Amino acid sequence: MSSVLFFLAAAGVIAGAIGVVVLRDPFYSVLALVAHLVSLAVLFLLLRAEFVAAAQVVVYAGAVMVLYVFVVAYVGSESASLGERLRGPGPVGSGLRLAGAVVGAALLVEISIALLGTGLEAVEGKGAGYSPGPQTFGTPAYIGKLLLTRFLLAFEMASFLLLIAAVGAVVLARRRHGLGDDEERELLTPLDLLRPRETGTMAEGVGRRP
Amino acid sequence: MPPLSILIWLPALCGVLGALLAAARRGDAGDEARPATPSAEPTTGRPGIPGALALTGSLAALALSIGYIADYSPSTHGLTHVTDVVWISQLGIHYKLGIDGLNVFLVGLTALLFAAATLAANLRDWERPGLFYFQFMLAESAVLGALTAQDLALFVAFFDLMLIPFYFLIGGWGREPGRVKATIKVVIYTFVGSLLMLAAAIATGVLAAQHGTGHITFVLSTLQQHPLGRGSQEWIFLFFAAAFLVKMPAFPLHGWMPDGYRAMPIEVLMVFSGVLSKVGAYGFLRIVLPLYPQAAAHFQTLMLLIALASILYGSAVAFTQTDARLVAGYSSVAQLGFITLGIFSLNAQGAQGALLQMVNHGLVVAALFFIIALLAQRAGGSEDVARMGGIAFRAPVLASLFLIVTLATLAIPGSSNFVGEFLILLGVFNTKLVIAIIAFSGVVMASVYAVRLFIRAMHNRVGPEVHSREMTLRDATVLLPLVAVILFLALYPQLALHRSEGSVKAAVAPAHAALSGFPQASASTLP
Amino acid sequence: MATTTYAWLVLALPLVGMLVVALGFRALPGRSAGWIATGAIFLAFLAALGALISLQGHSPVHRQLSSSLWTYFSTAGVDAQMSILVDPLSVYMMLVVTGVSALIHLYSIAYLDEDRGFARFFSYLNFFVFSMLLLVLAANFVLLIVGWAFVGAASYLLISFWYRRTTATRAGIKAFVINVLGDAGLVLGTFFIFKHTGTLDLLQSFHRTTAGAAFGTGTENGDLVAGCMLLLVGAFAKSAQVPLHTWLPDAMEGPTPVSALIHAATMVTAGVYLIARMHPLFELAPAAQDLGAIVGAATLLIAGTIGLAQTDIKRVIAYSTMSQIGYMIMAVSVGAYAAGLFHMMTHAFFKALLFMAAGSLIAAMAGEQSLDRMGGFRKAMPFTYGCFLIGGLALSGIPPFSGFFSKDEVLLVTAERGGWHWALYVVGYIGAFLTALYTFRMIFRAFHGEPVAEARELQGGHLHHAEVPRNPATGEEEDIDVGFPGPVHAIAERALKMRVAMGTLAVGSVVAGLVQIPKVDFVVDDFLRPSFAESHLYAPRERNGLLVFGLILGTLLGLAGIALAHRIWVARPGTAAAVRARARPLYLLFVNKWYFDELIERLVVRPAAASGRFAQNTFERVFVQDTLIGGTTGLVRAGSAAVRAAQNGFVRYYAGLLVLGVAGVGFYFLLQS
Amino acid sequence: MSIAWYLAVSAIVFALGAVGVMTRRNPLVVLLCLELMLNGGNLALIAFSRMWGNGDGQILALVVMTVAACEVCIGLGMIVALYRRRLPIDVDELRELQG
Amino acid sequence: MTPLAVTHLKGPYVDFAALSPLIALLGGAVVVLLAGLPRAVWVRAQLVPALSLGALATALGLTIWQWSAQKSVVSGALRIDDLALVLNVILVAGGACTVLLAWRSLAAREAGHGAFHSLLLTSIAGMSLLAAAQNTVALFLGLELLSIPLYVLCATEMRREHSLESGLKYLIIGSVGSATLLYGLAMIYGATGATDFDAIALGLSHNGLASDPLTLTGIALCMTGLCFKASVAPFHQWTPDVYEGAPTPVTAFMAVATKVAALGVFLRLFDVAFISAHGAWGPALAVLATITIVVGNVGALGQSSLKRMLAYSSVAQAGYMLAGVVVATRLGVQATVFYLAAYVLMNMASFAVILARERETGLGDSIEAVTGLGRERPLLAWPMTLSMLALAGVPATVGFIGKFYLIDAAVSGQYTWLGVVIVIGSMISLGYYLPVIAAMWMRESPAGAGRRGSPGAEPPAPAPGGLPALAGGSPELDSEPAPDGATPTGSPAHPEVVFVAVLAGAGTLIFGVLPQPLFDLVRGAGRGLGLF
Repeated sequence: MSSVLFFLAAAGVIAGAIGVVVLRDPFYSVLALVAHLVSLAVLFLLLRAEFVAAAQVVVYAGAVMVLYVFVVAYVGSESASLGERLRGPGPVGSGLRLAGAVVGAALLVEISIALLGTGLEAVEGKGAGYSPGPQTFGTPAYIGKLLLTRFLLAFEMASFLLLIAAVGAVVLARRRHGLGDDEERELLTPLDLLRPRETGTMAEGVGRRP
Repeated sequence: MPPLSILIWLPALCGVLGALLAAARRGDAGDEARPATPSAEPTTGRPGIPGALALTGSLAALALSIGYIADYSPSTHGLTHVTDVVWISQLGIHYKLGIDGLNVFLVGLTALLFAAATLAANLRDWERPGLFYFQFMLAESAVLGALTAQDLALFVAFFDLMLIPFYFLIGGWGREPGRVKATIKVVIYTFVGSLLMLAAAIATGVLAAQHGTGHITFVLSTLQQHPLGRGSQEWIFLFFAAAFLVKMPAFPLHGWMPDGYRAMPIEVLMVFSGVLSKVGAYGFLRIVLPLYPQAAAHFQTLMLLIALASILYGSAVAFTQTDARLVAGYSSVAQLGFITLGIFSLNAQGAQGALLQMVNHGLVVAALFFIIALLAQRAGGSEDVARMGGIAFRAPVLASLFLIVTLATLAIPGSSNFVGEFLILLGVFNTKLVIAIIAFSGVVMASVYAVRLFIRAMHNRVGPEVHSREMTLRDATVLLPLVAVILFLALYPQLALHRSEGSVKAAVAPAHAALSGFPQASASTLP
Repeated sequence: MATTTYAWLVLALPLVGMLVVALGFRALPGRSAGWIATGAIFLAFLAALGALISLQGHSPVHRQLSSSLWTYFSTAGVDAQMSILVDPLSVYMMLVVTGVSALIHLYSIAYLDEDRGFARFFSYLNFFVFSMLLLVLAANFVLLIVGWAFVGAASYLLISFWYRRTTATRAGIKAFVINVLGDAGLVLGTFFIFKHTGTLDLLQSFHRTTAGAAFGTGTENGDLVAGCMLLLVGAFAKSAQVPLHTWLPDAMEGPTPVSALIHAATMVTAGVYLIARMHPLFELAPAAQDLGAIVGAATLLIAGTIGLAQTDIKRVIAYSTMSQIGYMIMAVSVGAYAAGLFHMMTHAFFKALLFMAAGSLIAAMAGEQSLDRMGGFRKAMPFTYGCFLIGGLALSGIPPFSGFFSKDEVLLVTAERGGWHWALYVVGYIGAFLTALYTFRMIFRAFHGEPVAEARELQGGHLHHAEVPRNPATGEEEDIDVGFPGPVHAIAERALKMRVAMGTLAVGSVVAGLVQIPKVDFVVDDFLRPSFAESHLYAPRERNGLLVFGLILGTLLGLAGIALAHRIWVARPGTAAAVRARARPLYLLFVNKWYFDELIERLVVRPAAASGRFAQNTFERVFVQDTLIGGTTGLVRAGSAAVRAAQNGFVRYYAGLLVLGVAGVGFYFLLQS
Repeated sequence: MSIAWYLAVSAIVFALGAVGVMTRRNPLVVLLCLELMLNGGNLALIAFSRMWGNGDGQILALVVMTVAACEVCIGLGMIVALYRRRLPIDVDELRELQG
Repeated sequence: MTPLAVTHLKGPYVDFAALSPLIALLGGAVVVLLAGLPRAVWVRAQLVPALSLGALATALGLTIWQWSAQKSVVSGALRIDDLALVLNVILVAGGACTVLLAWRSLAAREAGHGAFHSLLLTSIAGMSLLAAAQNTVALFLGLELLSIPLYVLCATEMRREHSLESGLKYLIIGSVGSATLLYGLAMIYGATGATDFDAIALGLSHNGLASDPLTLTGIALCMTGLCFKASVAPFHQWTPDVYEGAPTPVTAFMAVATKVAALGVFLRLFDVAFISAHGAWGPALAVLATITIVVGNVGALGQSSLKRMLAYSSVAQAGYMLAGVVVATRLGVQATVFYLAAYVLMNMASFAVILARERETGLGDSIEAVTGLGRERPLLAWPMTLSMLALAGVPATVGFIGKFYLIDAAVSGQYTWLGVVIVIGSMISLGYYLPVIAAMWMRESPAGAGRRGSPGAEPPAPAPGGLPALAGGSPELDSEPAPDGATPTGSPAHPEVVFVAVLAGAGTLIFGVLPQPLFDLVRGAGRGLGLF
């Protein structure tokens, strides 16, 4: 039973990953990633990581992917392959296609040797002993306990990390005047030299505008 | 006598003061844009504050060094006037200075040449004089430091530091074209050696600490008591040799010399060629022979051959050169070859001669370069002997001084240089007969290029743009003291030899022993 | 005063004179410089006499006195004192040097009267004499070498005294370099000897050598022979022996008094003095002795033949000097010390005389030196002619002139050595014949025959002036400013000083031979004996029958030479051309000085210059700059270019390299497991 | 199923992500591929954590998810900024800086 | 287990004293962020930087308060020992300099002062977290906490597309690096089942795990990940592009701080956790160091952009410092830390000068900007000269002592050849440091440099992109009535920048002559590390 499930999920994981890499349209890539994540969550479940699996589905497949979709929609998916369409695979593109594949394969081989060639017998085993229960290995309570005791610091720092990431995102994506987010940007360009002082700067943003 | 630190740092102090005063006077504007290189003609600008300060500083240093020479009694062998404080305890570096027979006269030479050069520099006015004299005095301090340092790391530090002011001096006030390229070439080329030496020095300290002295230290006297194994001695020796040979310069590592010499202002060239090259040779005596005797004995033949090649090559090029500077430059390659020859004869006679020859050559070459500058002034600014000729015509005094310097350069018997060469060749003669005999051809060639330089400058038909005129009194104030010292040493070289004998013998002894006892030494180390 | 004090005075006076003249050249009024210099040398001569007298005061065994002023240098087992050695030999040399030099100084005052650089000339002259005296007085090898080199330097200065003449400077540097070569040989020889004797002091090293302490008792010690041969190199260079003689004829570029000084009294005789001084060493190294003798003989022969063909009057005299020095070298090399030194003295007189007369003649020719343009000056310049004649007769060894006795003495002792030395004996007499021949060729061509224009002008009472002064060697124009010959040089007939000097020498040339007449008196022998006390070759008193034969043979050969000369150049003019035509190859050989200059040019000068040019133009650029420096920098630059090329700005490319690096490092680690 | 299988899958995912980063030119997709790489790491962590039966691995995995989210935020922000500047959404076009 | 257990959940003991520097930094970040909100200009432009300076000062004070502490905090997540504290001091110093440099920078205005400074502070916090990390979780978090703000900071000067480009490049490559590191950590975890360094070290020392392929590959991946952060060749390629593209203050910060953190964690992870595998990674790291030294020095030759040149030089310097890690001795640790301190001084001086010239002349960071500086602005020329000489390792500068110390460590750690490589590297480095000095002192300043009349009058020479006035090398000129650049002689604009330059320059000189204080600072470092 579990093995069947594993193979299905694993197939889903790998298929999703391949989809992400090969699909032309970023929109489809996003969807492929969603599929990948979901089936990954299944693998997590098989590994008795319930909480992680749940977080995976909720946070990733939910929140983050939505963000992705929004951005793809905003930026416009067709602009993605613009480069390819206009200039073919690009200056180093064609070369890198092959080289990338080769290097990736080498990496894969290497890591597999490391992971499977290890002297640890446990790798061949099904994992440590496990008895189902409300607070046993992998359950939210178990994780929560760890997070509040041994990994308290990690917990706090992760939260701060999220905060600062948000700040960063705001800094990057905030609308700015004079940064060409309005459509007649192209017309504006030549006029920039004549532009009055301070327009389009933070000085303007904070109201020192003449 | 006051402690050595005063002697060392006094010039730098004067330089700093001068620079600060100049800056204060000029404000930080510095807008007056005069040509970067000073005019060849001596302008009648009275010396500014920095120049005067620098002069006083160098003269004070000269007085001090004379005091040290007078104070140094020939009977004492060990160090005198030792200053020894821990500089960096973690690295075991001491700020240890000392005077002994090896360096007392080189210190005197340095002080003298810098005084003369500063005087000469005061005869022209420089752009940004504050900076110029600051760098100049810093150079003097660094050289004096390198000469008196009794700690390996300290020596290395000073040795590298010496170059920096010269980098500025050449690049900032050198002769176009190509002064910047030249200065970068010079500094990089010579730094290559110095940095190798840095690694070797550190290795010496560490290995000594691991084998002999439990704690790491770089004090020479301590290191000398714990010689390294032969293997490490040998590569370390090679690194040091590279540094010193480049500095001298010796064939075939003299590639920086032509460009550098062409670019240097004559005052800088006087001290650069007169003093810095000696520091390299001095390093062999002070550091290499005592610390790595077995390696020195092992590589004796190699070094002798390099020296021989320098002699022959330098002389050969010198007597086809027409640029007066380069004639002098290549002649110093040959002369330094003689000095190396003497040092690596690995016996007291050769080393004594080498030491004496360092002093002599310093004096002679400085005077020579100054004279070349005077000649260029009379030959329409050209330093090409082909464009000179007949300058003696209206300048008998200059001619006779030049004659004396020339004869000293070719080490005519009766000059102190001859005594030096005599001892050097005698030393080599006692170890490697054939090399000595070949080296004699260098003596003959020296007479050719030196006299040729003199004749083509002073004699023969008057050159195209030559306006012969007698040297001025101000020039004489620079030149006469040098010539006077040359003559005095010619009459009484014993002054130097007597005082240095003990130290030189001590410096050479281990290498000499290693040379004589070499076979069984190697046999003992083989298994 | 002590003997050594006199000697120090002898040494000091010329030095003082030089310094005074040199430093005060601006202050000294008129021609006083010349008088000061001359006075200095004359006083030195008096002091030498004083030394002589006080030396004779000592008993013969204590006639080797040395005195030291201060330690010149003494370190690491090498000890050289500032010391002089006074013994009969050095006193003898002092007397000759100072005496003749004083006269030459006197002559020069008048001769160079109108020359610019008058003071410079006399300071040089004094320096020259000082150097020579230092050479003969030196008590150790170092000072000997110093004096030796100073002589060379002084000769350089004097030869290129007219320093704006390119010919003069070239001659000067030639002389200097060859002399330095000699110095080098001397120093190296000293090393060989020092290596064994362990001392630089002459007397000590002699003692140790003769005592067998240094080189063992047997002869032919390798190092000793090598040392002596190297000393010989020095001697040859100074004394212009084959093949190091080429500088001597060129030295004629100097003012004529200089030629007199160099040839007569001082420089060239140094080699003779050296061998005589080093006789304890040489006598233990017969090979070196033989070499010296052979070279001396060869030189006297070669020089004689060349002298036959030269036309420049001064050069003819110069070659005669060479051949005479050849006699002396041969003499001292075979052990005829007294004879050689005796010949040196007589030669000093008549050779100085000849040069002075020649100088006067050249002055009359307004600088022209070629015999071809001379002739018939007998009437115009009777005094000069007389002097020249006396000198010539003395040179040719006609009794009772001085040369007669000394030369035959030399050959006599040579013959006494027996064995192959007979060959030298024969050569010596051939040389004598040649000497007479070329000497009188010169005399006849210059003074007999049809008077040339200048001679007639002079008879008319007017000294000839060249309208445009020219360099007799190259013919290029000269002015008469500093560094060039003055407008006029005086002639003996018009300058008392010159006549005094020449007259004195003439008397000397006549009577000097009488101090040592065979079987009559042995002044020189006896005087010098203490210096050669331990020599086993020193001439014994009693002579065999060869003496008379030799004297007669010498006289006959001399006369024959004169007769032949008269026949060729006076009685039957034109014979010369016929001879020249018949023996053309021989003539070419002689007139080209046996091609020695060309030989040295080919073998030494050109290769050296070529190697220098190669080093500078090719090696320096290709190897030192391009290969060593350029190679390194090129390597670094190439690396820089590679790194920049890798930095192509493509993110994906960077990522690729990153992953590649990961893979690489990973594989390395996998290999570790 | 033995842990090894999971590990194999994780390796494949990681490698695929790497290949994607190297081959794709659209920054959006590059970000996705980075996610893939991180996920590969996550899977390995979870698998090992199961193997050892201690929770450290899962905690690290959670942290990684957070980090991934943050990187996505920043990355998307930059892409938006690029778009605002009318710059091409193509990493190969961004090569003003080189040499 | 019973639900009671949950209620009786007992949190770990948190030693707030030991954590205080970290807390001060993070708290400062929040405060600054809030302070950036009000509209008043002086609040944003002046108060915010002042506040962040205050936060840094507080952190410094607290660090000194905790001096020579030896505790592991929050159930072994962190270890506050001399190493951590020393690195804290260095980091805070670097951060303070950065704040000063960024005071009036365009980047801060673009990002909004509050956001900018809070990002900066957070990054510093991440670094000090990294420096103290004791388990892989904290390590990874610290790494991201330092990187993510940097990604943003690089991109803040959005008027220049270079800034954005560098940000994106940094993000992508950085994430790849993080992912690699993560996978390595995962493997280590898989091999040992532990995340704490001590436990990992213990596990590796047992039953031949140290030579297990899993472990070794894990170490390899970790190494590459960290090498990337420390910009060690061949993982350095982001460095030049990002350094050149980023706003100069940020570049300065990255140059010094990132190195400090990365080297610090190198010491922690390799010299503690992986020590028993030293035989395996030592040589590898040594080889990497060699490659780095060569590539960095060679790449820096002939660069016309000073920032780019310094980027390459920083690559080379990282190679030098790795030598201290490779030998894995106490001496090595001390040498590395010493050099880090020296490195901060040297680079801060030069970057400050570059920034000042950027603002004064229209020439950006190209070498023309400093040409003739010696005549024009000695006060700026001297620090630059000193820092160049120090970076080249000339005596009487702190760089010399640092190199000396490193070579000393290398030789005594049986890595003599590495010492020689360092020496050779500094030989090559002269080839690009000296020309800068030559440009400053030996060449006439180009006409118009530092003498530009009305701002934006002519397009600056190396105007990147097509938008001169927007993307010009001297953005200040069109946004501020700056006294600098306008006045012909370029009167000292931005005294705080000059102050930083002079301070750092003086530091390089003073500590070069009297290095004792620095030695006392680093002496303790490494005591805490378990391997000795």
